[in-house]
Amino acid sequence: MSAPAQTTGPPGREPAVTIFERSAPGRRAFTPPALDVPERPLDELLPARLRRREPARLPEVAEPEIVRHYNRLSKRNFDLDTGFYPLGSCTMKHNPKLHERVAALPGNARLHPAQDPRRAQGALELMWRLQGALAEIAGLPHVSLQPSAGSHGELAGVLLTRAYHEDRGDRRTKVLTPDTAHGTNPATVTMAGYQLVKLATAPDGGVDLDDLRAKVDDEVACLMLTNPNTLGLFDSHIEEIAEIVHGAGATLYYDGANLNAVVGISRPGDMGFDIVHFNLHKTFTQPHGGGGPGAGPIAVSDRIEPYLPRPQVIRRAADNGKEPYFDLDFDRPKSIGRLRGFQGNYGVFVRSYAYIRSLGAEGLREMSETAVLNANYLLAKLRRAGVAEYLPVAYDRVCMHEFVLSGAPMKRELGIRTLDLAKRLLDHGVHPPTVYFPLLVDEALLVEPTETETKETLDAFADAVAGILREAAREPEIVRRAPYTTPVGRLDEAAAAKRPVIRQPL
Amino acid sequence: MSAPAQTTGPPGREPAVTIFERSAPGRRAFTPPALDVPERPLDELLPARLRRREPARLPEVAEPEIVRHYNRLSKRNFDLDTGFYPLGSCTMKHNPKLHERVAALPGNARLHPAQDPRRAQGALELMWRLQGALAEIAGLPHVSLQPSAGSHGELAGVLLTRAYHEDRGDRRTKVLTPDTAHGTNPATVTMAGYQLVKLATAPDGGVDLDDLRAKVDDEVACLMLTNPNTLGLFDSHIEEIAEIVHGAGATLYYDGANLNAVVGISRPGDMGFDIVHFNLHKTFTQPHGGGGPGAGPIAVSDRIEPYLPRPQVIRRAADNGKEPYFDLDFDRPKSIGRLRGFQGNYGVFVRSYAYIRSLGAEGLREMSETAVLNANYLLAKLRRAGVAEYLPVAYDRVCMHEFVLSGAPMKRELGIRTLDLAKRLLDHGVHPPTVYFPLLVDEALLVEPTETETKETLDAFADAVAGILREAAREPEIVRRAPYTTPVGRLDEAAAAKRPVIRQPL
Amino acid sequence: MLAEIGVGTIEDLFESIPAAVRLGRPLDLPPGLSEAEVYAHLRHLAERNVCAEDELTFVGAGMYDHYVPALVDSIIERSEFLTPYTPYQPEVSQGTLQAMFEYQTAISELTGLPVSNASVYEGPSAVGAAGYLARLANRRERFVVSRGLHPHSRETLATMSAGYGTEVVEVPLTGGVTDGDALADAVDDRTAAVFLQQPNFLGAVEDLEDLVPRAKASGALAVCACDPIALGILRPPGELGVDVAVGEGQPLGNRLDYGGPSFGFFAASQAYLRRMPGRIAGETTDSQGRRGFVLTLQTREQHIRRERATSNICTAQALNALAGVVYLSWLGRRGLVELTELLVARTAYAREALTARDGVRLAHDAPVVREFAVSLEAPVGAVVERCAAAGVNPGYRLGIDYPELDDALLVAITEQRSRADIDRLAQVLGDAVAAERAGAAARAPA
Amino acid sequence: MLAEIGVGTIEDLFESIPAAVRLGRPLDLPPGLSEAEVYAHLRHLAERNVCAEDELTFVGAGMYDHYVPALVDSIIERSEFLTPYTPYQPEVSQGTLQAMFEYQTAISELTGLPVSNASVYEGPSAVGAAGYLARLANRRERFVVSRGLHPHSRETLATMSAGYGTEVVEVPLTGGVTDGDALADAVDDRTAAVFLQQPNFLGAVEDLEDLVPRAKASGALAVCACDPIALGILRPPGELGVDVAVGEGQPLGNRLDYGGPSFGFFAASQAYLRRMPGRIAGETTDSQGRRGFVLTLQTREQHIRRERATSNICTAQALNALAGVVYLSWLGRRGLVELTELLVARTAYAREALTARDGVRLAHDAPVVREFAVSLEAPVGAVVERCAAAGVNPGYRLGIDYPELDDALLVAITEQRSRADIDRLAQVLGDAVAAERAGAAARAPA
Ligand SMILES: Cc1ncc(COP(=O)(O)O)c(C=O)c1O
Ligand SMILES: Cc1ncc(COP(=O)(O)O)c(C=O)c1O
Repeated sequence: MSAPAQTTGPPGREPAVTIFERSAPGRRAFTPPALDVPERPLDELLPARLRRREPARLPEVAEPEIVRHYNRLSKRNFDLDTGFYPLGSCTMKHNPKLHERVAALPGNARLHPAQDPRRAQGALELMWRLQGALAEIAGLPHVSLQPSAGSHGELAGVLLTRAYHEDRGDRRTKVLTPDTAHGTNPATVTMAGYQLVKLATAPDGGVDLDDLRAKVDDEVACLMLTNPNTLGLFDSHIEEIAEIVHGAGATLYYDGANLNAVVGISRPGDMGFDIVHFNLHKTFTQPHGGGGPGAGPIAVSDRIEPYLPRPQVIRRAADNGKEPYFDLDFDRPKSIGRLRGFQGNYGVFVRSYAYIRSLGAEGLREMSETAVLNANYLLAKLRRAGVAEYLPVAYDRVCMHEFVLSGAPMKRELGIRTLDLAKRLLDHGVHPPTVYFPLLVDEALLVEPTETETKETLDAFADAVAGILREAAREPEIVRRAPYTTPVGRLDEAAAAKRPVIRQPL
Repeated sequence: MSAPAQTTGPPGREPAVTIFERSAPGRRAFTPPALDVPERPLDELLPARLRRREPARLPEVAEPEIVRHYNRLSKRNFDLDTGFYPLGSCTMKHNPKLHERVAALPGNARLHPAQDPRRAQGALELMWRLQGALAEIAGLPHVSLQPSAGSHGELAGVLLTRAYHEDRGDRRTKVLTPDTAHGTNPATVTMAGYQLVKLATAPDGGVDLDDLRAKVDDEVACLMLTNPNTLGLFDSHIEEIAEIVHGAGATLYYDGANLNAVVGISRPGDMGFDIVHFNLHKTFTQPHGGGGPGAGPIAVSDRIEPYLPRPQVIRRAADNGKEPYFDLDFDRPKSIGRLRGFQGNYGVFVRSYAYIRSLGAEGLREMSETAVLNANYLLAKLRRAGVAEYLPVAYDRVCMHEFVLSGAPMKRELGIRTLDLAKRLLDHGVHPPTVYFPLLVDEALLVEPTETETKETLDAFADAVAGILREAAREPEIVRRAPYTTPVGRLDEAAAAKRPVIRQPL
Repeated sequence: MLAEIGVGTIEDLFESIPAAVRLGRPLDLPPGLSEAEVYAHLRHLAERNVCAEDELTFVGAGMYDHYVPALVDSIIERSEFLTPYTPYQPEVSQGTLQAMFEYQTAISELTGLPVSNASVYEGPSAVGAAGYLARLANRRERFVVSRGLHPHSRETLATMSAGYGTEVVEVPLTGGVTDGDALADAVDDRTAAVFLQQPNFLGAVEDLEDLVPRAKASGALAVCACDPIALGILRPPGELGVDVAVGEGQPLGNRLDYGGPSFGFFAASQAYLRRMPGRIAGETTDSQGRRGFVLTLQTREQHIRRERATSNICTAQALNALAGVVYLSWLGRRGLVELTELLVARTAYAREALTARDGVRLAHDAPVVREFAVSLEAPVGAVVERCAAAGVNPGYRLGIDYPELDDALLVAITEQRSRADIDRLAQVLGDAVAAERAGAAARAPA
Repeated sequence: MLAEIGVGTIEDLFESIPAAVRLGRPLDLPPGLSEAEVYAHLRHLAERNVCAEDELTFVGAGMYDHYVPALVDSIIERSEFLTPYTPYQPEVSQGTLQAMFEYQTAISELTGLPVSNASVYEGPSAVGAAGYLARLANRRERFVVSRGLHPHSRETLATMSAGYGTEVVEVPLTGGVTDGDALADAVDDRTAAVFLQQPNFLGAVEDLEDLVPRAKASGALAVCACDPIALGILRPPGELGVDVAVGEGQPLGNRLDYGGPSFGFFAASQAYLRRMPGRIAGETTDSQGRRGFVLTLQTREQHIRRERATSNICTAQALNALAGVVYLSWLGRRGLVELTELLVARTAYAREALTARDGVRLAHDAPVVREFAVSLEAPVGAVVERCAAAGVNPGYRLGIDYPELDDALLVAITEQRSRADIDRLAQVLGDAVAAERAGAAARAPA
């Protein structure tokens, strides 16, 4: 017997109510400190014409209701600490709890960004050490921690390219990206004032070298690449690519979103890249927070260094033989300038630095080895589970940390789209892989297990996928109408976009 | 269409797996610091005959699995931050989040209990101030914070009574408790070496004065009372009771579990009680933690003071006109001695002290007023919702912070037991009230809403109860077989007790 | 596992990487440490910072030491909010999506503008993003910027302008506020947008009612960067014709964190709904008619529109924005008003207490909410050092960004700075100024 | 709401309280404060304590400064574990109940005894509870206690004995360990139980294999209080005939918290299953055959058995016990062994490093795991003060509880005390002793 309708059911399953709808006049959580200065008429201090007439209609709720409201909301989320989250290209690895503790130390959490550098030596030293570690990992000597996320790092990188060329009196107009590129790459190109030129992908999944040769010329400022690319494949022709690009006087940009595959094994700098961005919220465990925060530091070669954003964290030799000290260097005449306020997402730096110190040189290499091992194991396991017939791997090669399956046959034979499979996976208590990316692959399913998952978890995922395919063969309708066990079913996105309701009417 | 069977379903709904069952050889979360002292054969340091032959078979799991395991376990609990929890006699009020923050300050959390008092002045001052506040609230001058919970406070109280009498060469053998008393009262009486004598309850819900007069004699060491009692009723004859008890030379003990009704309104000391225990985890917001920690400080009158547990936190006037300072006083010749290690559950004291400072004198009184208001409102609301026919209030008087309903008519008329109602309430997303306590009331339902609940929450509860009664009238089987929406259904407690499996076989 | 894959060693899995680009040596990084050791190391680093718990600080300049309620931490630390990715699967992301919707509502209320996104990186880059919106909206190539705009915002706008191709001209301040006539002169029909800040960097409340119409006179967009706390008491920009209101969200329940992570808010009038950068949550229903929330209007975004996207932003600051809406719920409708009124009162008191000391004058007498500038008749750097030695951080040195204000200090007040704290500041600052002047007099030739 | 109730004022609801026992005035307590003010006040109090982050401490004496992994906090802070009551409704308490079951399993593994409850208050009261079990089990009236038992445990046992009526006699230590012959002499057929501690309060490992049979010779129960960390390397008491093993759980993932809350563990042989105090979780199945857990054997408990209950305990230390089992899972099977071996090695090193200094001798040379006693040829109090001035807390002054050891210091080592820390202790302690002796020599008459 299932629960009769009128019950609200378990927490997280009740109808959605917003915090504004929980508001009742006069309730409050906050009480201000008592007024301890002489009271004076507000009009004297702040003329009425400058003041609001109506208070902002914020909710009126007491602490217990706020706690329950967001607690219940939280139960409507699936999260990494609950189950498997093989979201390709996002590197959903475990976020060690230690990192939250160290980020919360008052010396970090309550340090004002405008504090005099002489009184922020611990923070500056941490940033300086992190810069050094990232430089070593990238194989490029200079690092700026300033960008706030990967896409912000991309913007920094392309602006650096522009500054580099223009400083040499070289006005270029185009930037190349492969058709497998992540959306932020082309969007960044436009934002940086360049024209986008797409490169085809070769049958082996790498850059089509002929197409590259055809399109590269002295109008090309930069080629943006991901390696391993978004197909989870390492482009073996990377040296040749670098030669071609550099030959044309362009820069080579490394989108570091897939760095998790090669840390301590192969370095972008050694591959010939001039500029690299890191996604600290991917490779270096900053929790994703439902869409941020992150950080997108960049590492660059000597020729790009003069243009790095301002300020830079440096170590200065102290005169009179004292200890060297750490400082912010604003004196950078060729710098492209700031990309944001203050010094960057320091809280993210603390977590990533803690991670690098916890793993150490060996641990970091093992991290990548295990990430690649897990991906290849899961791929093999899926094959053995017999899913290849409906979900073949898009490029049949040894993959790196992730791989792409194509749902095209599944769609053809079973009438099940990749989206349906994804939704049905939700009923199995796992988060689906990335779907419909990269665009190149029809009905794409991009699977990235990460190194922090166990064999048991990978096996269970393979069984779930195989089970869904069997189920689809029997009764496709079940899959097409999934999910069933989630707080809500499939949502009408078309209606949401047609008549957007993007705030609560009050 | 409901989720086909083979899916694990939403988090918290999957079959139970223990952390031991998740163990796999070689996995680990902890890595020890490197050995930094000269390595020497273990046998030299610790003879083999003293050492374990086999390591304890603890689980072998890495951090991500531990996190997921306990995260998923947590989703199998209902908690106060999720919904209404009117568990009578337990005072399930909101636990302000500030309290966890201040308890975690390193100066509190990492302070060693054996630290020299001169280097623990902040902690001792906090304890001293808390003692003062509790003394003022109890209306009794002396406080010991040592007991770890209410029942521990009871034991302290009865041992104090024994010490008090014996010090006067007066050997008494009996302790009185009303038949409405909480189980810890009689259990404490036996543990303290006294013989229990039960008192009847009068029709008005208070102590039967005739029975008291009949049973009180010079063999009686103490009367243990709760006021308001476990029926949620204030015994108006308290002065008379105190007179009778004191007349016989016995002490009057106040079980403070129900103090939430009268803080700042009426004080046990003023009622004539000699000894009081507080449940800091009830009245003073220590979170219950699924069964502790708590703290059960006691307040006593002058004549009991000499026997208080050792050590006492005191403020000493410093010689040479310096600031007075705080200290631990061990020099208490008549003390009953220690009841536990070190100075008590200090972390609980921090939370309760923060609470008292947040509310202040007025806030504390409002707390009790609102607790009583909410209880009477809910009682009235339930009546209006028409539940009285099946769930009459046991004693039809204005209640204090809680009230008792009897499910006897419901059982008679509808064949629904109080237990069934409780289980069905789970499907409505609320925690049921206390059931089958006090024993005096047939099919008892003890409801304590607390002051931190909103009118909306109380209304919803009344509607849920009324709805269940309607449902029961229609289709009793639905209620009898509830719950349906919980991680598991009704559990076989008989089997568990018959063939106890109380540890994992490994 | 290798057997299942059908390879002999892990090495085999990396065959696609040419030998020439293999590292072939261990990374030159220290070996791994146990958790206790990493904690100890980071604690020691953190102790070498002088944070707001170690000194009495009056530094603001865009980020403020407000009290962050414990309830905010307890919510954003829940793994269900902390660890998921951007909500690509709405059926299992209703928590995050509804919180975004609530956040958008709160920002819309504060700014008086109907459209808010779910967050951008932080304040200054939000200004740059507003510039890009204007650039695409009217294709003009010129930005007019008030010198009262945060120096970091002005610099970030310039950096990004070098990319999307706009020139930036600055309008001076007079009497602490933007010079309206100079603004009117600077704006022309090539002007894409005009950038103001409320209150401006010197703490002065701008007369938007006067400035905004002049800014928009020839079709430029009016962009205003706002202090979200000050919006609790000031006229909402939307009411005054501002097209795009942005700002630094840190004051809303986010810790200082040495500058980040925090969040930037971004709100606009209906006209720019489909030109917004970043994520936007919208309300809809599911297959069974149940209310739910999704990421909407995604055709604006990079993952769909790619090179024609309204922005390249992907990962933003969702968790920080969640802290923001939880904080605003904690303050509540009346609480925000009471908080801002307390700030106004204490700031007025501080302004008088400081200027009552010799050698301390107002740098401007424009109305302020929670921050103000004073000029010192002594070298500011030396005065700040004397204060620091006394455990007081008296404010932000305006000379860092404004050569013309090299003698000035920007002083911020929060609810955590009591009257007693302000009196202490006045004492310490006054004494420091006096000491410096005495020293100077002594050094002066007779 | 008053209308719904049918009264005019809140006052009316309190009519049942006689005027004579009404307070009739406001409580004499300070007015309420805002959250920020309370936080500031408590932070200032906390800063007046010298905690383990402020000094290099070697104090143990029953509670140890082990590193508490962040993962433990993150789990016990989840409101689903933090805020519920004792699991009276198993259908919505499976998280707590299963955690209790896992905890019981871990304690059973550590102690080598089949039966564990779900926790009692803390170590010393667990000893008192064991006494009550023995008292009820064999109705005898005499306890024999090793002087190596923690002084707090001995005192607590005495306090409770005054209630349930038992006399307590003590057996001395020789060479740092319990005198076996004295023990044998003390035990008679009136002896209800014999109490030992492993390692004992001086850090010495007792030879339980020899002592336990003598303790049980005439039918008494053998009770042993144990350091749960030391049980990672020592013979489990259950293997050696101990009937009841108890102990202080703080070292297992619980903070110091100035002494509490922590938890006490309580394990026994099968014979005493139905005499156990406190909650016990048991495995069972639900109506649909699904595995689940419940509180079991409740007929032992006060709420059922009342005056005939095996104990009066109700609220115990569930959350602290949860921290314990999470910590043990974090250590893991091999980790606990590696941790204890590290402690043994460092402790041996510390013993040598300290006694290498003049005026510092071993107080006993019995084998130890993680704590040891040294005798100083200088007044201990003065030496401790000198060390404190140098930022080192050298250990616990044994003279507080053992007049015969007035010259002795009890030194504890944890994984947070590195070799460098130990060397520093040796330096500072050695210097302090030297300085005191020099002073004494100077003061001494020529
Ligand atoms: C391949 C690739 N490049 C760039 C990005 C953008 O990174 P961010 O979200 O940090 O801006 C992503 C993020 O998903 C990505 O997967
Ligand atoms: C009336 C009453 N007395 C005593 C107690 C025992 O308190 P504790 O659980 O803190 O030992 C309780 C707890 O439920 C109670 O309700």
